[in-house]
Formats: sequence, C-alpha cells, structure tokens
Amino acid sequence: MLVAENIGKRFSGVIALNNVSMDLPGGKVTAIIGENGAGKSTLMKILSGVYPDYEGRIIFKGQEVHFANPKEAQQLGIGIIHQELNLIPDLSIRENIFLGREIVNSWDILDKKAMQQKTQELLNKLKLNVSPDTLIRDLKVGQQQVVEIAKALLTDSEVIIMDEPTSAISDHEVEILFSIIEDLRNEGRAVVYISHKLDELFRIADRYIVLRDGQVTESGSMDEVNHDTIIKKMVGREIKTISKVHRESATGELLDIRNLSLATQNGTKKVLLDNVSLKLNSGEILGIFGLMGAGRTELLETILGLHNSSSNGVITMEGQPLKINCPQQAIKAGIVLVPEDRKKDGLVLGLDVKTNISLSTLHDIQQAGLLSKGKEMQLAEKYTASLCIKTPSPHQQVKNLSGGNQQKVVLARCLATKPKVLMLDEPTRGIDANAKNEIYKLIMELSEAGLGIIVVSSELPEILAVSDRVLVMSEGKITAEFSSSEANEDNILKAAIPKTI
Amino acid sequence: SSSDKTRQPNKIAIVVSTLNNPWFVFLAETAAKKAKELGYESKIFDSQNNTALESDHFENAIAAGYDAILFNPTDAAGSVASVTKAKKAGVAVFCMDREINSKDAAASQILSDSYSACIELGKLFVKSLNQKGNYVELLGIVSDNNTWNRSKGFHSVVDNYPGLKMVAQQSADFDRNKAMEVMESILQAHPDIDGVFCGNDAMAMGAYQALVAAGKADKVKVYGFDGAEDAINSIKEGKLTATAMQFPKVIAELAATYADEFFKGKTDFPKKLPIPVEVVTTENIDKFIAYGKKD
Amino acid sequence: MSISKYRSTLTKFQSSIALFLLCLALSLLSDKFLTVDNGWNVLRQISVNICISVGMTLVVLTAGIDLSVGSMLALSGAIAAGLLKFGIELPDNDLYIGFTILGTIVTGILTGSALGFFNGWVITKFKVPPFVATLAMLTIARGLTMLWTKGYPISSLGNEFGYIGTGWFLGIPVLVWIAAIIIAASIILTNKTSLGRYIYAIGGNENASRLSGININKVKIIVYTIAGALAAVGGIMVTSRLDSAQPNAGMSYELDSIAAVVIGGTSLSGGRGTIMGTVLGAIIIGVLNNGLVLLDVSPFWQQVVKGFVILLAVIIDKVNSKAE
Amino acid sequence: MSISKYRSTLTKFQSSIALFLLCLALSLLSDKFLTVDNGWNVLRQISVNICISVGMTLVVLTAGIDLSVGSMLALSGAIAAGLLKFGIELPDNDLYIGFTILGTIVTGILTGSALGFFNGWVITKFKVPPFVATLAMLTIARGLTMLWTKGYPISSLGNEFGYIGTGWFLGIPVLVWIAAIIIAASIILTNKTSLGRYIYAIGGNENASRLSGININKVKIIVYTIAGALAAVGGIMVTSRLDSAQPNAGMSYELDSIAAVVIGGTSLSGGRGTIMGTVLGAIIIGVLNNGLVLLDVSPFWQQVVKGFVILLAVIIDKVNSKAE
Ligand SMILES: Nc1ncnc2c1ncn2[C@@H]1O[C@H](COP(=O)(O)OP(=O)(O)OP(=O)(O)O)[C@@H](O)[C@H]1O
Ligand SMILES: Nc1ncnc2c1ncn2[C@@H]1O[C@H](COP(=O)(O)OP(=O)(O)OP(=O)(O)O)[C@@H](O)[C@H]1O
Ligand SMILES: [Mg+2]
Ligand SMILES: [Mg+2]
Repeated sequence: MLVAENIGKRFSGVIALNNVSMDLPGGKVTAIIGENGAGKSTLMKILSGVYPDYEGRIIFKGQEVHFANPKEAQQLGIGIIHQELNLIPDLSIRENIFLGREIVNSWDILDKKAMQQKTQELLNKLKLNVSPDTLIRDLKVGQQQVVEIAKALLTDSEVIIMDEPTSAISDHEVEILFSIIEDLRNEGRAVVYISHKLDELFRIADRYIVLRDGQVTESGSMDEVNHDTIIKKMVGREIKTISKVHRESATGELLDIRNLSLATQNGTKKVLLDNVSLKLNSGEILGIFGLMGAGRTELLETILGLHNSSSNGVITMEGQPLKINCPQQAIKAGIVLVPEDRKKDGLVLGLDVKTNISLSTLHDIQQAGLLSKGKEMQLAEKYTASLCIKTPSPHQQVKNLSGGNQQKVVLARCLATKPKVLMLDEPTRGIDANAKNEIYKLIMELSEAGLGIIVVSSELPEILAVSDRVLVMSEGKITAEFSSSEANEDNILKAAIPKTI
Repeated sequence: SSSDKTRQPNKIAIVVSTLNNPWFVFLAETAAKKAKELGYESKIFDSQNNTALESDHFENAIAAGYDAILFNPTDAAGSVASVTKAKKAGVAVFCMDREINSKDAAASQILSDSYSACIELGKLFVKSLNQKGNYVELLGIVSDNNTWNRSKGFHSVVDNYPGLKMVAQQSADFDRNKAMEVMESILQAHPDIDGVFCGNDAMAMGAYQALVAAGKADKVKVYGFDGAEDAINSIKEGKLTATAMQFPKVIAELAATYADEFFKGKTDFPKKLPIPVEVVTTENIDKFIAYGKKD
Repeated sequence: MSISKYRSTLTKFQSSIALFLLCLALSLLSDKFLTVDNGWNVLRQISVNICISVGMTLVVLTAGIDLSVGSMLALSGAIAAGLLKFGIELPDNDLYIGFTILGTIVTGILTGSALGFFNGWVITKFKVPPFVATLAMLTIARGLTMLWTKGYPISSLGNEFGYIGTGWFLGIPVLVWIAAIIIAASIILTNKTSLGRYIYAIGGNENASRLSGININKVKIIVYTIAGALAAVGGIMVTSRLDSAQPNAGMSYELDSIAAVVIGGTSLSGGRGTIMGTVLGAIIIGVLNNGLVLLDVSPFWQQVVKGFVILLAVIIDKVNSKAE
Repeated sequence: MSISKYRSTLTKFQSSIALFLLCLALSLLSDKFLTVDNGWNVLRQISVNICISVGMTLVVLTAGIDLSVGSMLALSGAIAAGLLKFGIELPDNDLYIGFTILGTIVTGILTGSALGFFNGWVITKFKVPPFVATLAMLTIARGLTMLWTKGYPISSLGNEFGYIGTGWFLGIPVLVWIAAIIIAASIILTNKTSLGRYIYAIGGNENASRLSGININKVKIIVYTIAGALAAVGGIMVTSRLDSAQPNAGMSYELDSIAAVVIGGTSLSGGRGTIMGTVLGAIIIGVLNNGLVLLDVSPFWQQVVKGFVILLAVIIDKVNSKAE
C-alpha cells in the first residue's frame, strides 16, 4: 500500500537514513526493529509528513506523493502515534484529540457536542475510564499514551504507524491496543509497529524489517525468527542475554523505611502513600512492581526528600536515623534516584554529556575553588567508558544521544556521587533490547559491588529478571512481598490489582 | 584650532532635556531654525529626561566636532559635569530655559524662571479664589526638579492664606491622560473644589476635561504652565483660567544668536539673562499666541 | 469531569479573592470608594488597559510578548486624529481627501493591524524572538508617531469624535461598552473557536501543535495583528477621551498590560490563562490606582504601596489556589 | 569534539558579524566614528549598561527576568550620594555618622544586594513569577528613591568620588576598568565555578537540577542578589559620572539591558547564552546610539532607524548561524 524507495535523510552531518526502501502492504502488521538511533522514528516521520525534505520517493497506492506537512499525510490517510508524547498539557483530552481538525461551523465556532461524543466513543473503545474534559496535565503518562492512541484512531487512516505506543502503558492497556490492531488488520489497513518489547512483536506482527545504522539490513516473516535471532539481526552480532542467577541475598541491612506516608498537596484527603515500610540490604536488588498509579514513583521521590512538606515517616540508613528534607541531603546520605522520565527530570538536555555527568559532584572536580576542565573530562571519560556510553565525545549535547545512552548518562551522574542506595524508576523505558541487557548487567555489577538497589518497573519480565526480592504496591500500600524464588507472574499480578473499585 | 574654524563652517548642537513635550520640541526647532538662518548646520539631541544620556550626547557631540551647544539641561546639578567637559574641549555652551549650578561653565545662561513665574501665578490664584476655598495640585514627574520649582513657587504665595486649603496633591507625570484619570478620582473624594493648579498645560487640559465630565468645569478655576497651543486656545474660550508664558521662541533665538556672535569672536556674554515669564489670562490673551507673543 | 471543571473555574477567577480583599480594605478606608460614580470612574479608566491587555493575553498565551502596544496605540491614535483634523493633502496634485469619523477610526485600526502584522511577520519569518521584534517596533512606532505629529499634540477633534471617549449609551459609558464587547468577543475567540484552541496549543507545546497540523506561523501572525488592532482601538479611545492625540501617549503601557495579564494568572511561558483573569488583573490595577488617590496617599508613598499590594495580590492567589 | 567546539565558539560570538557590519557601515559614513577618542566614548557610555546586563544575563540564564534593575540603580546611587554628602544624622541622640567614599560605595552596593535579595526571596519563597516580583520592586525601589531624595537630585559629591566616573587609570577610563573587571569575574563565574554550572542547569531544566541535588532556591537568590549588586555598581558609576544622584536615574534601563542580553543570543527561556554575547549586544546598542548621533540623523528618525537596525542585527545573526 505504502512504498518507500531509496529514502535518505541527514541531520547536519549525521546520516540518519541511507537508501532505505521498503514496502508496507495492507492487511499486515509490519514490525520495524532496530537499536536506539537506528533511524526508525526518522523514517516514520518522513512517511507521515513531519520532515518534508528527504531524498527518495514515497509511493502511496501506486502514486508518488510528497507531504509538505503532517496534515497532508493525515488527509491522505496516514496516521501516526509518535514516540514522544505530543499532547498539550493544559488542554483537555477532547481538545487534544481534535487538535488541528476540530469540527467547526462556518463561523469557526467549535461544535463541542459532536467532538465530545466522538471522544467518548474513542475512550470507551480504548477502555480509558476518564472524562473527555480531563486536562492532559492531570493524567498519568500511561493514560496520556492511550490518548495518543485515540488521537491516531480518530480519522480513518489506511496506514497507521505506531512508534513505541506501549512504552508507558501496562499489560491491560496493551491487550486492548492489540485487539484494536487486530481489527485494523482485518479491515485491510497497513499497520507499522515499532517497539523495543520483543515479546509484543511476536504476538502482533506478521512481518519484520530490520534497520541498522540507517539502512535496511533484512526483512522477512515473523514466523521465521525467534527472540535471539532478532536481537542478533538488530545488533549485527551475537548477544548473550543474561538471565538471573539465584543469589544468596546479602544480609547487611542498609536502609530501613518505616511508616512512610504521603498526602496529596492539593487539599483532598487522598493519600498517595499509606504507611509504607520496607528494608533494603546492601548488595540486594529490590524490585517494586505495581500497576499505573500505584504510588511507586511517589515512594521513590519521597525517599529522596522531594515531598518533604506533605510526608512523614522514619528513614534509617545503616542504623543512623536520616533527616531528608531535600535531594541534596539524600544525595549526601548516599541515596540517589534515576527518575522515570529522563528528559523531564533526569537531564539538562541542552548541556553536554560531561556537564550532565558531573552535575551532582561538582565539588569533586574543583581545583582552588574553580572547576577543572581536566578533572571533569577524566570523570566523564571514566563513566562513558565503564558504562559504555555511545557518544562522539563528552562535549556532545545530551539531546543528541539515543534514549539508552541518555539513560546511561543519568546513571553516570548518580553513580558519580558514590551512592549506597541506587533507586531506579522504570530504568529501561524506551530502550532497545541490547541496551536493556547492558543496563541489567550494570545493575547486577553494582549490586555485586555492595550497593543497595531499588528497581521500580511496570514490566513483569524485567522485575523477575533482576530482583532478589519483589515488593508489590497497590493504591499507595505494599500488598505483597516475594523472594525471587517465590515470585511469579500470577502472584505478583494478583497482589497488584487494586481492591477497591 | 581657531584656524580650523575659519576653514570649516561651524556646527551647532542643540541638546534638549526631552522631545516628549511639545514645549521642548518648539524650543529645539526654533533654535535649529534660527541657526540655519544664521548659516549654520545644526542637529538636535534628545536627552529623554535622562542626565546620563545627556552626558553621552555631550561626549558624542564633542567627538563629532560641534563648536557650540545650545543646551536645555535635564538637571541643574547633574548637567554641570557635562558642560564643564564641553568647556574644556573649547565648545561654548549656551543654556536655554533652565539653569545649571555653575557660574562660569556655560558661556551664557538664558533663563526662564519657573519659580518666580509660579509666584505670579500663585498671586493670581489667590486673587481669583478670593483667598478662600479648596484646591487641588497636580504635580509633574516627581523625580523632575522642575516639578518642585513650580510647586514651591506656587506654595510660597498660596500657603500664606489659611483660607485656601489644598485637599489633594497628586502626581500626573506632566501627562494629559494621567491628569484626567487622577482628577476623576480626586473628584470622587473631594467633590467640592474651587481651583486646580497644574505643573504644566497638558495636565491642565486633562484636569479640565475631567471637570467637564463631572459637570464642574464652570465652577473650578484651572491653572496651567507653559503657554502651549491647547492652553492658549482654551484660555481664549474661557476654559482655563491662566497659564504662564515662558517665551521659548525668544530664548531659543537669542541662544542661537549668541552662538553666532561667539563664532565671530565675542566672549563676554551676560552670564545669566533672565527672560521674564508672563502670566496669560483671559484679559491679556489677545496679545499671545502659542509659545509667544503676537508680533 | 467535575474536578477538571472545578479546577478551570478556579483558575479563571484566581485573582478574585485578592480583588475582593482589596475592595474590602478600600471601602473600609474610604466611604467614597464604594459609590456608583466611582465605579464608573474605575471602569472607564481601565477600559483602555483592558483592550490592550486582551490582545496581550492572546500574545502571551502563544508564549510570546508584545512590548510595542503603547507605541502602536500612540501611532494609531495620532493617525486617526491627524486624518480627521487635516485629511490628506497632496498639494502637487491639488488633491484633498477628507475623512469621516468612521473612516478615521477604520484607518486607525488598520494602522495598528498593519504594525501588529509586521511584528508577527518578523517573528515568524525570521525567527526573531518576540521580545526583540516588538522592542524594535516600540522604538519604530514611537519614532513614526513623532514624525507624523512633528512632536505636537493634535487636538480639538470635535464633539462627535469625543462621544467615544466621553459619551454614555444606555446608561453605560461608551468606553465601557467597547471594553465589554472586546472582552466578550475574545472570550468567544479563546473558548469557542478553533483559532482560540490553536493559541493555547501553540503556547502549551509548539512542536506538538506543528505535528497536529496547525499552521503555527499563521496563528502567530493573526495573534500579533489582533494585538496591534486592539492597541489601535485603545489609541482611538484615549484620543477621543482627551480630545487630543498626544505624541507620548501610551508610554510604558506595555508594563501595565503585561502586569494585568500576569496578575490575572496567565503564565508568561504560554498555554495557560484566561481572558477573565486578565480582566480581573486590570481591575486590580485600576482599583489600586484609584484607591491610592482616594486615600490621598502621597505620590512618593503611592509607588511603594502599589508595589507591595501587587506582590500581595499575587501571593494571596498562590496561597489560595494551593489550598484548594 | 571539534564540531561541537567550533559550534560553541560560533554561538559565543554570534553577534560579532552584525557588530562588524555595523561598525563598517558607520566608519564609511562618518570619519569621526573610527577614532580613538570616539572609541573611549562608546566604551565609557556602555560601561553602565554592561554592568547591569551582566547581572541580567545571569538572571535570564536561570529563566528569570529582572525588571527592577533601573530602580535599584537609582536607589543605590542615591543612598551612596546621600550618605557621602550628609552622613547620617540622628538629631534626637545628637549623633552624626560621617561616611568615607569607600564606606558609601560599600553601603550603596549593599543596598542593591539587599533589594536583589528581596527579589530572590519573594520569587523562591512565594513562587511569585519573576516578572511580577521584579515589577513590584521596580515601583517600590523607585518610590523609596523619591522618599530618600524627596524628589531632588543629590549633587556636588566632590572630585574624589567623581574619579570613578571621570578618571583614567593606566590610560583607560576607570568606568571601563570596572566594566572589564565585572566581565572577567562573571566569565569566570559562569564558566569555571559550580555556581555558574548550576545557573545554566537550572535554566535548562529546573526539575532535573533539583533531582541532581542542586539547591534551586539558594542559587536563584544568589543570582538576583548579584543582579541587585551589579545594578548598585551601575548606580555608583552613573552618580559619580554626573557628580549627582538623579531620582529618575536608570528609568527604562531594564529594556536596554534585556535587549543587550537577547541581542547577545541568550535565550529568554533560560539555560543558553554567554556573558560575551551580552557584552557584544551592549556594544551593538552603544555603537548604534553613538553612530546615529555622528551621522546627522534627526532624533525622530533616529528611533525608527534604531529599531530597524536592531531587527537587522538579530536577523543577520540568525541567518548567519544557520548557514554555518
Ligand atoms: N532532529 C534531529 N537532529 C539531529 N539528529 C537527529 C534528529 N533526530 C534524529 N537524529 C539522529 O538520527 C538518528 C536516528 O534517530 P531516530 O530517532 O530515528 O532513531 P530510532 O531508531 O527511532 O531510535 P529509538 O529506538 O531510540 O527511538 C540518530 O542518530 C539520532 O541521533
Ligand atoms: N502531581 C500529582 N498531583 C496529584 N496526584 C498525583 C500527582 N502525581 C501522581 N498523582 C497520583 O498519585 C498516585 C500515584 O502515582 P505514581 O506516579 O506514584 O504511580 P506509579 O506507580 O509510579 O505509576 P507509573 O507506573 O505510571 O509511574 C496516582 O493515583 C496518581 O494519580
Ligand atoms: Mg524512535
Ligand atoms: Mg511512576
């Protein structure tokens, strides 16, 4: 249905795509796979009219087309869910879904009713149980992603591109999405599906196309490949996926949290954390699982001292009570957090790699009160080497790095403070299988070195793969605890589902 | 350098405190016109009421090779340094309208004395209100010392009459719109007033309009200062009671003439030459036009 | 639904508590404050600032700023006044074009629109930051005003023209009618039209708006043009009210109007805010100016008090909106 | 590495091409422009704006803004002048405290710092938007200046004090020395100290900076305090230069200084920009003011031309930096 011929695209010197040709037939789900930075999103942006200048040709239903802007592509029937959330925080769900294609009368007056109804239908279809009037700002990331999906489904598109639509949603929503994709396939539409969660690809995709360094290296039917071969095709060499070896969990108690509570700041009586207590040993990896909105992010943030005014509880580290009112104190005490949303909370995107790495430890690279460029480079090089951060140089702006490497930069900044407790919130969100593997390896190594590590994740396989012990949260409470040998998908999920509603 | 001057035609700089007020525009343009008549190139500099900018203008004018400066200072004290600098560079400075606090820095100072003019206005004010009643004073920009010269001159007379009570003293920044708004608000608090003294004509016009809107224009006597066109017309029509005419034309032309004489070799100018300010009322209005007397 | 509705209502009237407290204090301190006459007074006085601030709100919602409103006001007012009084004379061709009042008003508004359009064009075409582009326009339009008026006011424009500034219609000052119509129209614009939607969207996330197919440049140019047109309306109101176009009219109005916008809860980084908030902000400033005069506060102290009251107003809002 | 190095050098001197073209044009148009004397002239004239703009740059880098610089300049200058001239007299206690020149300078700078500290405190403690907080300070500090001076300038401060504003040291005007020292110190601050790093980080991403353990409030308060202190230094420079503290000194300096910052390539949304850029921006404005005077442009036309040249300067930069 949609054919790309010899597509090329470069960004100020960087070649993002080089001579890419592919064919997207109707009635099939095509998976595009490749490492971070392989050029997947760039290709999709060209197909959907975001980048109007490129080399090569696009042929849609036998006719060559050239989109000057996203609207033209949309009008011809090419819809896209972008990898980055593209929602306006202070507009409602309805307003976002209809943005740029409002239903108006001849006076440009909006027909709110019609739009409301259509939005409600979409939300029902996607089983998102919130009002169309809710502001995006008030939604969780996962819910926002569902809205993005709704946005792409609003118009009847012949080609639907989904660029990592499931990076922030939980299994339940994934099921709903997949059933919608099934419908689209049965209606004969061409679906493009990009995801770093390989299991999903095996479940939903019919064919695959591999992109490596901006070039198509291989394509074929999904039946012919398995997990390991696909990773090999992506990376271009053999990769050994690590599997968890059961370890004797260390005994030295590092962190003890008792009765941590947190109330919402906006006056309502709702509690975000309800008497949470937990312990962490040094050298231990503690996995915390929960569904969207279970309060895991709040737990980590509260430990870091971000919600000092509305929380209470007792935190003890190595037997010493800690007073943590702000992140500085937490960092000083040896507690660091790799936040959930690296772009929003983790990195100063406009600054370079070395500046981001050294940001928490500037006192270490000072000489006579002034920052020493040499020491800073040493620090940056040490971590780019030890974490294998792929960057042309430490002077590269962080915003130009791929997602996995950005995540490693945040990790480097945290490790540079020489922490005792490392908290990781969704550490592999949006990261390719290979980089994921590397990060798991890093987590293992760090725990070997004696760090206590808390990993929050919405991906059950991830939790099961890395944790020595698993805590399950639901509605701000800890609802279950399993050792790694006890833990399995069933009992974890059971504990995670909220009791109320 | 005198040999230079014989070779090159002389240039005159005209530095005025602001061009945001038609009175000063008139002063500057008259000076420029006269200079041209006398055969000199001239250029107007706007200090925007900013003494620091004025000082920049002096430096730039000296650097650009001007030979004399017709100068309307922003401030009596703050402008001395600039004038002294010009003198050192051999550039003669002739002050117009406002004085500077230095006896010998300027070649001559042709002055229009706001303070004593306001004494005259004050006297008339007392008389026209029969020595009793409530009045309002609208001040100009409170950081401008001309505002205070005028106010002090006025009060030096009026404060001697206990029957005259100032019910409000507010600033309207020499601005017609602000004066109207402030006057509207004052009239709410003090509906019974008999006179308004304003630091310039623009404010007098604004105050008058507020009085018209409140239906009190006939009862209240409005005083301005400057002799601007609108005020002269309004006095003719019996709207404003009085203003003070400062004769910017006379001042500017005299300053330009002095510069001409200076280039021709004259050095002994009167250090201070006051140009008397005249009070304009309905009685003598026929003698006056905007910014001056009928010829 | 109810939560978000409730929220937006609150945001809309964010400043109302500060305004209420201010009015309460003033009516306790002066018995002249809470009178009908004084009410009209305040409303008349803020009507010009409201016109300008409505335009400013639209600009700020797109994450822009317009420093040139005061100068555009002055130039538009002066051109309207000049045409009304002198018409256009082309002595070479022995041509004279007279203008009706409506004609001058339309020309004045077109002038403002053209200036605003130029702002928008420079900002979108050359990617000049709005601050710089409109700062340049501040200077340019002021210079043009001086050139057009030669530095002298253009006065005595006649009673008919003066009706706009001083007349009453159905028991309400014409100035207040104009402000009210502009408020109503702009509320419809921001809440009920797709253009309004795009304004919020661009300020909220320009990139996402572009991906949604919104023509960013077009929307921005329209917004700056509206701001220019509304500044021109303000210019005609001021000119008519004073029966005179002052060359220095509107000086530093940009600060007053941005203050109204920000006190009204609109975020300078765009995407968040309401017209009603701005109106409340303008009323707070107007009431404050009026109250300080009614209380006979000395001009020196007025500035100090005004600064602190503005701070307090904003702090009260913050505390209050957090508590909810 | 080399690309990014090259790139950042370019950004640093983004405005240099516009400045070069401007100087070229002026020296072709006037033979007075490219003289040593005139060079010192321009440098002396921009020195005050540079002091203020350096502080403004720091504030803008944190994504803030400071509208109160002009008023802080006036108050600090007036307090220094008042203390120097009159000392402190407490007639009740029959006490008189005289001040040395150094003492008054220190007190003036402390005054500015205190005002700046207040700005920072209000902004961080009550989360008042910087625009509003410093707008309030603009009014408050101006009012306090009026109260302190009673509206009259404080003049005749003596030759010794005047040395700052008019003296030369090692063949260079003292004013230029001061500006140069401030530039040097602030370049070290921004490039070589952790505080400077934090300033960029906060402007780039406040959330991430907080999570990285930066004390956001502390950094912001320091930055506003520095801006106040530098405004005070500017105040002392102006006062000394004029031998007089003018109550209306520094009016609308905030616009000039923000213009220098923005023309110099610093983004008003924070995180991006350099001190050298600002210095170039200030030089462009200064050269423009100087050049327009040297070329016989009439004052009304000057404003129009100035506006267009500023636009052009920014557009040339944009085009140029895109081409590279
Ligand atoms: N706007 C841009 N400017 C400069 N370089 C870019 C830009 N967008 C993408 N690139 C570069 O182009 C290459 C391809 O990026 P792209 O986003 O297409 O990768 P991707 O395959 O989608 O990766 P991911 O799995 O992380 O989403 C990368 O090297 C990236 O750094
Ligand atoms: N800023 C906020 N204001 C009000 N409520 C919030 C806010 N942030 C989160 N919440 C609420 O707090 C609860 C816990 O959210 P939290 O982000 O901790 O969940 P989570 O388990 O980390 O989920 P996720 O998997 O999406 O990261 C949710 O009910 C959410 O709606
Ligand atoms: Mg991608
Ligand atoms: Mg979370």
